[in-house]
Amino acid sequence: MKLITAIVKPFKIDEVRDALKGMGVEGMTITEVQGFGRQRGQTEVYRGAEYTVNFVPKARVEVLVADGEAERIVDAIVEAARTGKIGDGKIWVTDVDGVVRIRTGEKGADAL
Amino acid sequence: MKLITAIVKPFKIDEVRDALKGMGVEGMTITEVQGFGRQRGQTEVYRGAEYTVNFVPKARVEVLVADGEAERIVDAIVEAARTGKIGDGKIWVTDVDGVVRIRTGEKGADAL
Amino acid sequence: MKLITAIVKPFKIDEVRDALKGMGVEGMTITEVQGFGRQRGQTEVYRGAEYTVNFVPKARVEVLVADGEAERIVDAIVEAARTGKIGDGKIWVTDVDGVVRIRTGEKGADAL
Amino acid sequence: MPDIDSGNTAWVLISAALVLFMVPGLAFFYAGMVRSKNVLGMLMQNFFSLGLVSVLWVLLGFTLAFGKDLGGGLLGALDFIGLSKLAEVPGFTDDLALTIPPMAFVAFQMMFAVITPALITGAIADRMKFGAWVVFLGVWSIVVYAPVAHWVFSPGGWLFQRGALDFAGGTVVHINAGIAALALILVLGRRKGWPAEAMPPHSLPLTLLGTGILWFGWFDFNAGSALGANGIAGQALLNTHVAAAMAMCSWLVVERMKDGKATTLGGASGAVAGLVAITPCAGFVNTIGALAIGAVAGAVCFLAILLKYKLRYDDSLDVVAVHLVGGIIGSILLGLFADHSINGATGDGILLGGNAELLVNQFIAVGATLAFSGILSFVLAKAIDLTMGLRVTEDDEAQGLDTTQHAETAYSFGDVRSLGRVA
Amino acid sequence: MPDIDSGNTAWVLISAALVLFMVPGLAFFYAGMVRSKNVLGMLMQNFFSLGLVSVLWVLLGFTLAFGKDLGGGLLGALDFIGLSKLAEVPGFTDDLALTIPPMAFVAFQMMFAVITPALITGAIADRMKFGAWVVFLGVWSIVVYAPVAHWVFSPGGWLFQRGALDFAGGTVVHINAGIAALALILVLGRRKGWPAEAMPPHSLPLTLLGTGILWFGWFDFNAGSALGANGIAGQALLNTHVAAAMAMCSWLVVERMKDGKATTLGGASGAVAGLVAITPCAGFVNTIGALAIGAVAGAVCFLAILLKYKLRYDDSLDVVAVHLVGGIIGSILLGLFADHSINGATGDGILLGGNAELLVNQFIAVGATLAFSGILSFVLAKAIDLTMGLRVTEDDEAQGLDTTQHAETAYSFGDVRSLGRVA
Amino acid sequence: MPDIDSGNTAWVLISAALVLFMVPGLAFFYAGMVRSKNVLGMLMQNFFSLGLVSVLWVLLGFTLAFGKDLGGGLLGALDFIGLSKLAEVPGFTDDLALTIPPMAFVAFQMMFAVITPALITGAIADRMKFGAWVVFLGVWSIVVYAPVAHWVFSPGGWLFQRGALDFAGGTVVHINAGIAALALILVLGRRKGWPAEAMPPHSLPLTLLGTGILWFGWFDFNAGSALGANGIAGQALLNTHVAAAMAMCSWLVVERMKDGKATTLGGASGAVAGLVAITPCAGFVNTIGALAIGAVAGAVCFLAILLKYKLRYDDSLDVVAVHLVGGIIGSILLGLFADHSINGATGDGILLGGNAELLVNQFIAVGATLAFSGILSFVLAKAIDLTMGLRVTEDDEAQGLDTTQHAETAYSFGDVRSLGRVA
Ligand SMILES: Nc1ncnc2c1ncn2[C@@H]1O[C@H](COP(=O)(O)OP(=O)(O)O)[C@@H](O)[C@H]1O
Ligand SMILES: Nc1ncnc2c1ncn2[C@@H]1O[C@H](COP(=O)(O)OP(=O)(O)O)[C@@H](O)[C@H]1O
Ligand SMILES: Nc1ncnc2c1ncn2[C@@H]1O[C@H](COP(=O)(O)OP(=O)(O)O)[C@@H](O)[C@H]1O
Repeated sequence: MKLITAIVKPFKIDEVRDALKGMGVEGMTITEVQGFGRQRGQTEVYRGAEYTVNFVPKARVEVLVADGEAERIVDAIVEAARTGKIGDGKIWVTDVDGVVRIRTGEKGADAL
Repeated sequence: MKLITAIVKPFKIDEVRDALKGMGVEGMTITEVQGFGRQRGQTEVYRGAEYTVNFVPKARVEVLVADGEAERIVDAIVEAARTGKIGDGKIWVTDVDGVVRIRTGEKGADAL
Repeated sequence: MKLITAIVKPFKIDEVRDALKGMGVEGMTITEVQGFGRQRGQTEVYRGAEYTVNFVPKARVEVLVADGEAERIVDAIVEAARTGKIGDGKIWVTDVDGVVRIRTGEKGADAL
Repeated sequence: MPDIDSGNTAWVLISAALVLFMVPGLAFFYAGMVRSKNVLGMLMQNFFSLGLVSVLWVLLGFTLAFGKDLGGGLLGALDFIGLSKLAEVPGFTDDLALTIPPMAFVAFQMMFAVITPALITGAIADRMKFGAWVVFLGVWSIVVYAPVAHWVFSPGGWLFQRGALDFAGGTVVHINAGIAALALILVLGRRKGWPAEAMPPHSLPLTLLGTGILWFGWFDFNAGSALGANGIAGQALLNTHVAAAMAMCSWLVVERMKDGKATTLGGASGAVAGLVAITPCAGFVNTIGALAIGAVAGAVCFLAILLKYKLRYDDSLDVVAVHLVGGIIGSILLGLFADHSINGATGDGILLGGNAELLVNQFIAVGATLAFSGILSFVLAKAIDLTMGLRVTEDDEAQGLDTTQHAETAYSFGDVRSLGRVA
Repeated sequence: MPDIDSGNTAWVLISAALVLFMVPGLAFFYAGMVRSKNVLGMLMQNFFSLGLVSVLWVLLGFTLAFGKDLGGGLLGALDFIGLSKLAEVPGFTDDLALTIPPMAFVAFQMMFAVITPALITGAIADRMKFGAWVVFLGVWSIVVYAPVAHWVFSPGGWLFQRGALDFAGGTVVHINAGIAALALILVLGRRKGWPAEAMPPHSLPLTLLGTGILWFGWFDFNAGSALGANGIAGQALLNTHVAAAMAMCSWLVVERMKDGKATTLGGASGAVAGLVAITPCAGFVNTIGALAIGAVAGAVCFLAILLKYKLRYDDSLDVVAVHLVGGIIGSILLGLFADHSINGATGDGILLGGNAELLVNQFIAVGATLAFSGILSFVLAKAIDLTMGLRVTEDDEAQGLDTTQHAETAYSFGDVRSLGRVA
Repeated sequence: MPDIDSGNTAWVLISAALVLFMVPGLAFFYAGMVRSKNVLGMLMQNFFSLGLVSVLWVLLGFTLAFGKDLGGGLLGALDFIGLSKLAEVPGFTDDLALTIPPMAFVAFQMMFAVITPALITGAIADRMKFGAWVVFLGVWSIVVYAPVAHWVFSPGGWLFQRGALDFAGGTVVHINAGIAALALILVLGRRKGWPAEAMPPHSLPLTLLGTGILWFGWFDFNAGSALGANGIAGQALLNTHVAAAMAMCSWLVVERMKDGKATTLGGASGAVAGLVAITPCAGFVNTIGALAIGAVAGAVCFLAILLKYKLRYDDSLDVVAVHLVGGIIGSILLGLFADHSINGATGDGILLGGNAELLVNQFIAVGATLAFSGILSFVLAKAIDLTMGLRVTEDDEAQGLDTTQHAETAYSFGDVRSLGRVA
């Protein structure tokens, strides 16, 4: 079992979700996060003082998938989330020992 | 060292926390997240237009535990978080290389 | 590739960020979370009734780093985030199979 | 009959507007205190009173309250039904009123009828079916509010005749709503998790906004009840403010002694307690009297809150402690502080050398309101509970009133939360 | 000429203040409904009308609207330019006005000029350049608003002369703004993602706050138009409230039948629809008439919203359905419900046994406003679009107006979000 | 002595209500600008002024300000202590006042005493102990405010006698509070992290709500100071609005030139700057004068903000730049723009062909207020700092005033955050 974590631009969430749905991925979990990276935060003005916001709002997507599927799903997310502009984000994959569905207690692939 | 991540219904947080406390787990970290899965988001009405919210509010629980304890703690969370209704959520376990307590610099199990 | 996750006090974020920048770490992702641990939540008053808040606001920092660098970066975060008071938080490191930069599709260390 | 006085008319009209504005004010005062999943439920219970009760008042309420007395001072006749033939018998409370157009009086009184049942919503927070509230609201405004208004405000009312005094609604508005709230929650029951689980206000700024609007509107709620722009109105306005200010101070002092902190909610609650207590007295007492009444109200209402934890009734936002207790404090203290030199319509209270007659009448008025409103409200609540049911399901209570009763969410700040597809 | 009457003056002055307060009210009503990235954009479009239009009104607008008629009742002369020589010819709408100081009338009317274009902002939410709005706002208030105000409100105006009635702005304010909004969005186009993507209100409490302020201010928007504190003002105030209350009820009933829930936004929208519809009628109809007009407005305006989904125009916050349709309902129904016994300035409407003359005049007034405002607004929008461009870039629309147009963020609740370094 | 005039009375009473409403308005204007951990601290500092200062005003403040002059025009005697024997000597500012009930005047003036120290809170945001503020507030309102009010507003005051003019509080309210704010922050010191760290407003909609309420209330703050509903009140109201509108425009123009964007906070700040500057002039200048004063205030107050970055004093929410500078602008420009034809109580200003006498008197009034209030406020701040301490601990500042001073949290939106157990 693999856990795919993707940091994407918030307004791309819907496209990512549709892409995953298209590949039969039944679920995902989204967190609103603040990102720091090459993309600079926007500049705001407060009564004559300009300042740069340090962080950029991003969405963090977590998807549990079967080992075999990880690669193509990562590719699908890259596809859906790309704008080509700086700040598109990262995707990383980690190994998962096991998964349980709380409702049924099912384990492993059946839990997804 | 293992990291247990659980996606549960927000109003179950208190019960989960009590269950873990009961097992001597000293700490946990909660994140408010949006879930997407079999459970449909609720339907809302906006001036004559009905729409379905894509995501369901969930709580994401992270608990670091010693290797040996992972299983019984997962079971405890399943116990505490279950309502039997769709949308109860998932739990997954990942392996952790190491843990540090910032305050003291203690490492490993002592850091918990 | 390693993923460092740190739970720190929110007002320490800026210092952590500066520390990482100082070490040439180009990016990080922050999540606002609620922590539960030895540190008690504050006591509030509501019309004659006192109550303790169960959770303490914390910031969750995620940083992807090359395998070799993990240790010194963990030490740097410990340095920057420490106040010496209870509730300073934890840091843990997990192994990452791979990373992709969405914008370019670059993989591995180049993606950071 | 005297001519219309443009100054008095301007005063009563603007006063009607300010009392109207108190309804949203009350809605925010309460809505800020509930959890974020019940905000709209609370707002809607209040706003809808503006809709339903206003219409009922035109059709039936006004004439029941201010129509020619049917006998015994118990109820008004139907002669003003649909606000017809108003020119004839305004049914105002004194000659002064004859210097303003009837419709100004109707509108001003209508706002009292609207806000009184709205006060009840604070007690029933987070657990009542919207449909059940609509029924309770409509029936209560006709069956409970209109008669009590007739008793006290109409020249033909039996309490008015007796000489019981209520400048702007200590009995009619606050005691009436307060005891009804208590009766209703006895049937409705407690919120799930109360009192063990903390249910902190989701937005104190919203509650303070409501406080500001209420304070502002209360100036005219009380001073407008003079039905003219004159010295009594001036004294009433000053007394209203001074009592609120003093009550804020005394609430905060007691709170700080007990809990170690002076809270913003405490400051707001104290002010409202003072405004409630001064309501029956505003145009009858002098400034020092107003200070004293405020000081008592702030301290006593704070302590009255602790009762609910002892007796285990879930008066969620403390309608009983603030409106019922505050209303009684004001109505009774009037018997001590009434000042003939301020307003010729009253004799002196006991502390100013007057006799006990007024005090006795005040007790009678308080008792009659408690009994009548308490019993009828309880019966009404029971009846609704047995027929359509008062309370939402456990699941709906857990999920909150906003989505379950109104299919809406109060706030959508995040980028993700608000994503959705139109059906 | 009669002396200044202090009561009438107090009434008109406080009415000017309440109408001023409606502008923030409207801003919050709208801002609560947009997504959290466009809140400031909406607020600013409204608040800036207070700045720009007020200045233009002093310099030019007032005299174009209320100056001596240039002939044909089409426009006022420049004799009051810069508000000079006002003492001479107040140019008020009737003798009564002569009992208030000219500047009180000027201020009261100024607020109408300010809020009318602000109504348009609800239709253009989330996508118009601030700079383009500033130009549209300024030009429109002079080229479209001032003439229509002259036609209807000035004794010299051709519709006034014809005997078309508009107590407080059904044609001048609501139809005028409503049709202009429609014209503007036809040029501006739809929001990206509309209608498939749900765009739920980011803060319904903010919208209900706006509703409360609007309702409060509307009392004086309408009753203040009596220009005195008298019986007509009293009736107008009562009618205003009653129509809003009834419209809230009827909107909610229809909504509940169609969508299964009574929403808080529905309650608020219904009340506003009623307030719009009663505006032209407030001082001309009796209480029952007001109830009827409210009942019609609540139901019809709700159904009118569905049009935009059919015809695919993105009237984002339903300015057309509420203000255009509501304004037409009121202006036309006045021909049926006008009551001579309420106000000598009108004959009886058809339902009260009057002839059709008034109804005909109302149709003419509605038609003339639709044509004039619709065409000029469309041309103006086109002109701006072709020169400086009306619409923000796709990226800016995705990121939101707040950061892209004003370099600000509406809310910073979190500890992390607000971290930043001063340049 | 003339009879009570109901129109004038209605006007002054409603004006008192609107000025009261400005206090919550100010609280929200400021609270929106602080970070979310300090919202309640700011709200409470303002709301508590309604409590404490009102009570002190009744007991002592009014008589010190408006009692018979003790000699030299420096202070009022204690004859009205506790508001006793008011009928006798109203101590009003002119005969006109004799047409309203004394208590109306007392209430109206009380609101000025309440809001003036509240203005100071904007400068001390996020770092002052609540207890220390309470002491400063109470002492300042008696020791600083009351005397200055006597000098300028009381017929016996030395500046009044000299012929210095202040229609509604340019010196008494704005310069007085502005210089006191500067003195207090010099003792209090800067917020930790300022100016390097950005501290953006946590809720601009809250700030705009405050702006709307302030603008609304300011109409009566200024026009109510005519103490009657008459031509001067009408002109004052119009001037107030026009100056605010013009100042909004000029602030935004300068801001856009300097920073490239017109911000909503800029629009709001500009309007407030204009309202401040017109305050001393409202009933003394003509409409064009008001436009000019607004134009100057908007631009100059914006530029004045930059001073604090140069001089490194942390006037957190720009009380100095807006109230001190704005108040001086208005008080001095009155010497240029005063118009005898608008108000017989003044001669013409220099630009209208008058002599320099008024201008000189204005300089004296400004200078006297700066010196008296500046010195006493500094001494008072020092005294409190040396005894109980002015400032919260570093940890408390980091955690925020809400939890540390009031044991409350402003907002609890999430499901998790609000979880807690009752002790
Ligand atoms: N080393 C990192 N660890 C964790 N998250 C990162 C890291 N680098 C970047 N991110 C996340 O990815 C987002 C985009 O990265 P950025 O460098 O701005 O653009 P790009 O991904 O196009 O290079 C950041 O806002 C941050 O949330
Ligand atoms: N593949 C997945 N990866 C990550 N999170 C998931 C996945 N599937 C479901 N979830 C999370 O679990 C929650 C519950 O899942 P759902 O399918 O709705 O019900 P159930 O867990 O009872 O099958 C979802 O809201 C989502 O947050
Ligand atoms: N076992 C755990 N698993 C996950 N997070 C934890 C765990 N223990 C503590 N934390 C996180 O670390 C934070 C600080 O822990 P706490 O015990 O309060 O202080 P300290 O880290 O100084 O011992 C907690 O608020 C929580 O967010």
